[in-house]
Amino acid sequence: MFRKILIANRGEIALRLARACRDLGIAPVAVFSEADREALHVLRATEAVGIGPAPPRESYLNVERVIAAARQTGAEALHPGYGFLSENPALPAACAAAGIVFIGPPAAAMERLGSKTAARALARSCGVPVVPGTVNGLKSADEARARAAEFGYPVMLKAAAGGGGKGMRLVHRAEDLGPALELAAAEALSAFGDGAVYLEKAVLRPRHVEIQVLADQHGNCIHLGERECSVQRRHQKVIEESPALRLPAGLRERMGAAAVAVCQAAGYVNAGTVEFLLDAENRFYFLEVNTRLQVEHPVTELVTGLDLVQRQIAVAAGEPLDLRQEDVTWRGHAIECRLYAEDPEQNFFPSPGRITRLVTPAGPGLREDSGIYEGWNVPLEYDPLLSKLIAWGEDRAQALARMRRALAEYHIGGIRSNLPLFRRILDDPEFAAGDVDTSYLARLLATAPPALDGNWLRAAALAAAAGAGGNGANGSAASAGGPPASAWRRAAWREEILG
Amino acid sequence: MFRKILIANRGEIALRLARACRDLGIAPVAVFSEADREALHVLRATEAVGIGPAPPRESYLNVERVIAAARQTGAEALHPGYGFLSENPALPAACAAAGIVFIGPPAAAMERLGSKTAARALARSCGVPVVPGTVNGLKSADEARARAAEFGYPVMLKAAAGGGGKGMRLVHRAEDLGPALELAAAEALSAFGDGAVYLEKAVLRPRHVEIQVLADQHGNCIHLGERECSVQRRHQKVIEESPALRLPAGLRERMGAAAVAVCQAAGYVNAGTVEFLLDAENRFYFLEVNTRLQVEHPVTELVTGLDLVQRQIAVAAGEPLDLRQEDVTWRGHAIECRLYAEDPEQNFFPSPGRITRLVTPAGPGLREDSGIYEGWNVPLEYDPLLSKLIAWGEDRAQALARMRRALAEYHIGGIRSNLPLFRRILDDPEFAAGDVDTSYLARLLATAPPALDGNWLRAAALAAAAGAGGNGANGSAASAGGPPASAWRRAAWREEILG
Amino acid sequence: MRRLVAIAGHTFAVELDLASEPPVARLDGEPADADLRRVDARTVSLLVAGRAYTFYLEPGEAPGQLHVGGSAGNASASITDPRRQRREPEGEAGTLRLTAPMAGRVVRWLAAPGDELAAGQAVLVLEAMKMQNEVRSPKAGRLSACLAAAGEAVAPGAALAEIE
Amino acid sequence: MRRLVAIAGHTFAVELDLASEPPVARLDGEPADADLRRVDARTVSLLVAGRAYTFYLEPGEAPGQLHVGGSAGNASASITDPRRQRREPEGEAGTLRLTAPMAGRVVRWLAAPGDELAAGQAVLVLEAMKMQNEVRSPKAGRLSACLAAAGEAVAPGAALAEIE
Repeated sequence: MFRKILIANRGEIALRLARACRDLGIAPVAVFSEADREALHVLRATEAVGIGPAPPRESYLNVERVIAAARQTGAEALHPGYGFLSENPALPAACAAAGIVFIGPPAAAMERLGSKTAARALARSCGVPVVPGTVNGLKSADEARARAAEFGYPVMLKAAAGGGGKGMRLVHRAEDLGPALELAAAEALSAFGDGAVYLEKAVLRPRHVEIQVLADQHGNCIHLGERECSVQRRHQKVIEESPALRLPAGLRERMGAAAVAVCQAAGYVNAGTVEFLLDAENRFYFLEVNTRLQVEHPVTELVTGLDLVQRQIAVAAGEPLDLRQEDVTWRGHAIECRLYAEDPEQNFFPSPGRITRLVTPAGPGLREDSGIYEGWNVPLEYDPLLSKLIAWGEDRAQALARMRRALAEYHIGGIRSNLPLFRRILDDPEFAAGDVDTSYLARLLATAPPALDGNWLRAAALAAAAGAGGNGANGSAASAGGPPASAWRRAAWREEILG
Repeated sequence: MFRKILIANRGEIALRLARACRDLGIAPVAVFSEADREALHVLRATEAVGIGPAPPRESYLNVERVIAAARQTGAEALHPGYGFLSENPALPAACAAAGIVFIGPPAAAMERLGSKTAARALARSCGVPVVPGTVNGLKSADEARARAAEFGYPVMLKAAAGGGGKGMRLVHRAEDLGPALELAAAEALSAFGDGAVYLEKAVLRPRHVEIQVLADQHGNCIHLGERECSVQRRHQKVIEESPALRLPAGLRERMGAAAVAVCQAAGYVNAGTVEFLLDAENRFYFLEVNTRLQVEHPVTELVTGLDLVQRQIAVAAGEPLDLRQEDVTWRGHAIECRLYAEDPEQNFFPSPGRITRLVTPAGPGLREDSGIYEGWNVPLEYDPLLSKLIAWGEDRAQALARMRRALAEYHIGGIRSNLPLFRRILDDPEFAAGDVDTSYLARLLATAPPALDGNWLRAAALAAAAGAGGNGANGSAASAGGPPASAWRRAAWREEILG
Repeated sequence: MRRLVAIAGHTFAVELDLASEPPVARLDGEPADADLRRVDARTVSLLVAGRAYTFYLEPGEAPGQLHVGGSAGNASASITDPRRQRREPEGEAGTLRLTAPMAGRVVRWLAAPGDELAAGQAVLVLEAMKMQNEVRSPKAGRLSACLAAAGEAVAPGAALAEIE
Repeated sequence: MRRLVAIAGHTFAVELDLASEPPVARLDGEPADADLRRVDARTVSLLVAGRAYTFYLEPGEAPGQLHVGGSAGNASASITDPRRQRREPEGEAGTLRLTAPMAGRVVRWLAAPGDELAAGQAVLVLEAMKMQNEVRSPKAGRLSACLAAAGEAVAPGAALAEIE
């Protein structure tokens, strides 16, 4: 087993990976850009290396600097996390050249599956159904219009190189195709360094269901069941669950077998995810393979009881999988909410800045994978994912109830977050009933949010007046007075460190 | 099912019970003494009632005030938690008189099992082995010396009315018996309002293993497996685990059957725990029954996947158990650390006061049931339990690794806690090997703690100098200067609430 | 202390005597029966007729504004002193300044000076936190000026355009 | 700034230039190669030769003392200015004041004035947070005075007894 692993990422996933290393007795090494010197993944590190300025291309996306950090610290292996360099075959290649083990698939398998068009061809060759679409990146708007006419509208534009909803656009009419292609290509270039975009016939009101796969270097390949990721906004996953909702008997096994077949055909090793669309008749269509750990991997961990990152590391170290397919069991239901620094009341604009208050939930059935702390200044250079809140329950109703409770306990002050959106979704009867497809969230957002409770408003008005009392320019007192406890002031701390 | 439940407790357990209510869609009502107006269980409440001054006898131990709070708020049921009134048959009796459902056993079963001496007689009648000892409370030091001579030293003094290590003393020599009896009786009187103390032959280097039982009103009674509670200090549990260590095949089932037999003989309903001693040959002896939810119930919840409090509520509402014995399955290993406000460097003296800094751990496999927050003034009137940290793993090694990691992330500032003790235990090879009996902790504490790492000390010296720099009377600068981020000050918040 | 508190479309008249022990509150002229505690500088705990509320307060975007957050919701509150002349925010009649909702980089303009805009029409694309976001006009009008160039980095609140 | 920092039985000479950007540190005369950040008033992050440390600082019991806590340990540090005359804590030779380690109530005395005490011998029982705790003499000597009565509530640091 490795003694030291470099974690080539930041934020919540850098912390999650470091925790897995520690749990295995392996020393994790953090890297950071100049914007992240005080980020949580650095404050919690035991070893940390600066790799350059804030712009991702000069630090987290810079293969040479990441490899140099691994060499300098004597790391024997490197984990890329998700995003950044995680799906760039240049990284496993550079690792191999430097004698460092890459914790992920071989470069060849990554290349084979990394292009969505090539992956679709591979799936087709394995007898796995795919949605009709172009095989190669589109050359021009004219070509796009011609192919779209062939498949019939609506069509979906997708970045060939990436995932996460970036570079995706749903287009209903021929006249919208040109501008949409331009936006999608620009986003794809900015996010993945590759502007290639392809086109698919859109499956309407589909569900997004994906299969987690785990393969070792000895030919063993198993699946860990599925995740339902149908709650999306602008093609970005917002909520994920496992098991999927209303899945007919035997479908998990059939989709799992299809996913394993594709991965084996690609010579895949390590953890990967095969994404499918499920139509209203529960027919599944291969979408793409994510050749890395997914953001939403914790829901699978909670229902299977398995630590995916620990198994990624073991597989990369050459160990055979310690599980056969029949050893995998599922218990209960898990749900994840992705907390973003974005303002649901302002069209989900990003909201970087200082977190002046952070109250986190706890108690039975909850897990938080967070990358933030009170006082931290969320930088504007990176993805707005702040934290992942995951709830487990004996069944979906209990998991949802616990998530609802966790969201009620949670508070982030100083920046805006999508916490109110999650409270709204979890209170929505349609969501609780499991009546969800990928258009669900857009439909919910088109309705008016429920009004605030009158008693709550009256109490909030009192609290606001009390809070302003001691502070407004025209306030009647310098502080709110009151009981002895309120005499304790954070303000006093700065002066009182020396007793 | 109930619509509203009064929670007749405080601290972490009041929060844990309120969370279970919320998860079931039931409104919880908090109660608080004057010392607890700003306690976390009140700040997180949606309904809260003051029940009197700080001294427990005038609030949390006052049956009339607790019942009045339930009536006033229209609560249909009452959960006593642990400690305080939870094992006082006057509470279920008063509930019955007021038409409120008591979430716990019937008063008769509580009385039958509440006295340890009566419970021992009942166990004996069920064919369950007990440690030789007196059946009734001791009348005098002379009687104690006579009985001790009969059983042979060492002997154990125990409070007839209570648990939690209060009123317990291990006595090796006849001349120590008189003073020990006095101390034990005084502690028992202060803790339980009953100074009766009895005597048992001490089993040397025994392990403390207990069985969780769940019984409904329809005659169904099952067990949820065992907990190992052998890491104790002064007879107080410090760490609990499930499953127990090195348990021979079939022993869980035999102890479980014995526990169920005792509970059924007592007419027991709701959740209860049957405590056993296990000697070096894995022979088990009945110790006592705790007729309430235990502090350490979360380790059982994590391995069985069942929410004990939710099932307590369902049983109290008259529902039949939704589980048969064969439905109970165990997955992985769980361990709990009880964080106390006490100073391990000062003979574990209690340490109430202001928590000026709180950093809590998170990530895979962790649960925290906490009753504290940064800024709270831990009152000196109550039990020093601050929080329970629980880790789950696929096996014991993984659970221990995760707990070790959680303890490293945890920080409590402003008061002393036993966090350093847990770090020491979790780093101890003897503990990791599972070589633990009830004398383990005393042996560990008799050895010198490991020295601090030299690099850590040098870095800490730099940090201390930097921290003092901006504050000492002779500091060279008003603040530590440095990068822009450090210009952000908590001190500025008070003035800046109004933008 | 008397204050008018405007929150979520409602306005309440609040009278507070924070100097008394415990503090006394009246709401719209009626005693509020509220046990009001300031747990710390930015946290207020209230018990009103048995109901318990904890509010986290944060400074708002403008003077006299507060964000009030809690387990049951979030809202912005405007607090004014009724003894003072109320100043309604007016601005220049008919002219609206489109400002950057956050720090970012202008990617491209989707309209040119002189263009007529519909309410809700996208005016430019701003990139931040790896996302491209369209900034829309809150009202119908004519785009009279573009105040930031494509490629330019802008601070939150910076003026981007004028719409008449 | 020069300071002597005594921590866990070791004393280090620390020189800090916190005004420079980044701050420069020397330890026992050698450059410390430390990237030192004050994350907030009570949190310091250090990178020393690649190793990362985060320290949480709290005021200590006496002037010039700090508690330093982190993932790898906790310790008390005494910080002194070497330019000032060092004052060794002396106290009255031979007489020791036994103080209350925390707030509590004196339950009973286990020794009477005039009694000879062994080092570590229990002198009285103090009750707090539902636990009865024995307060022990840190040295051998004679109990010369009991300064609190049984049943009396005492504050932390209150003098309980004198031992000669």
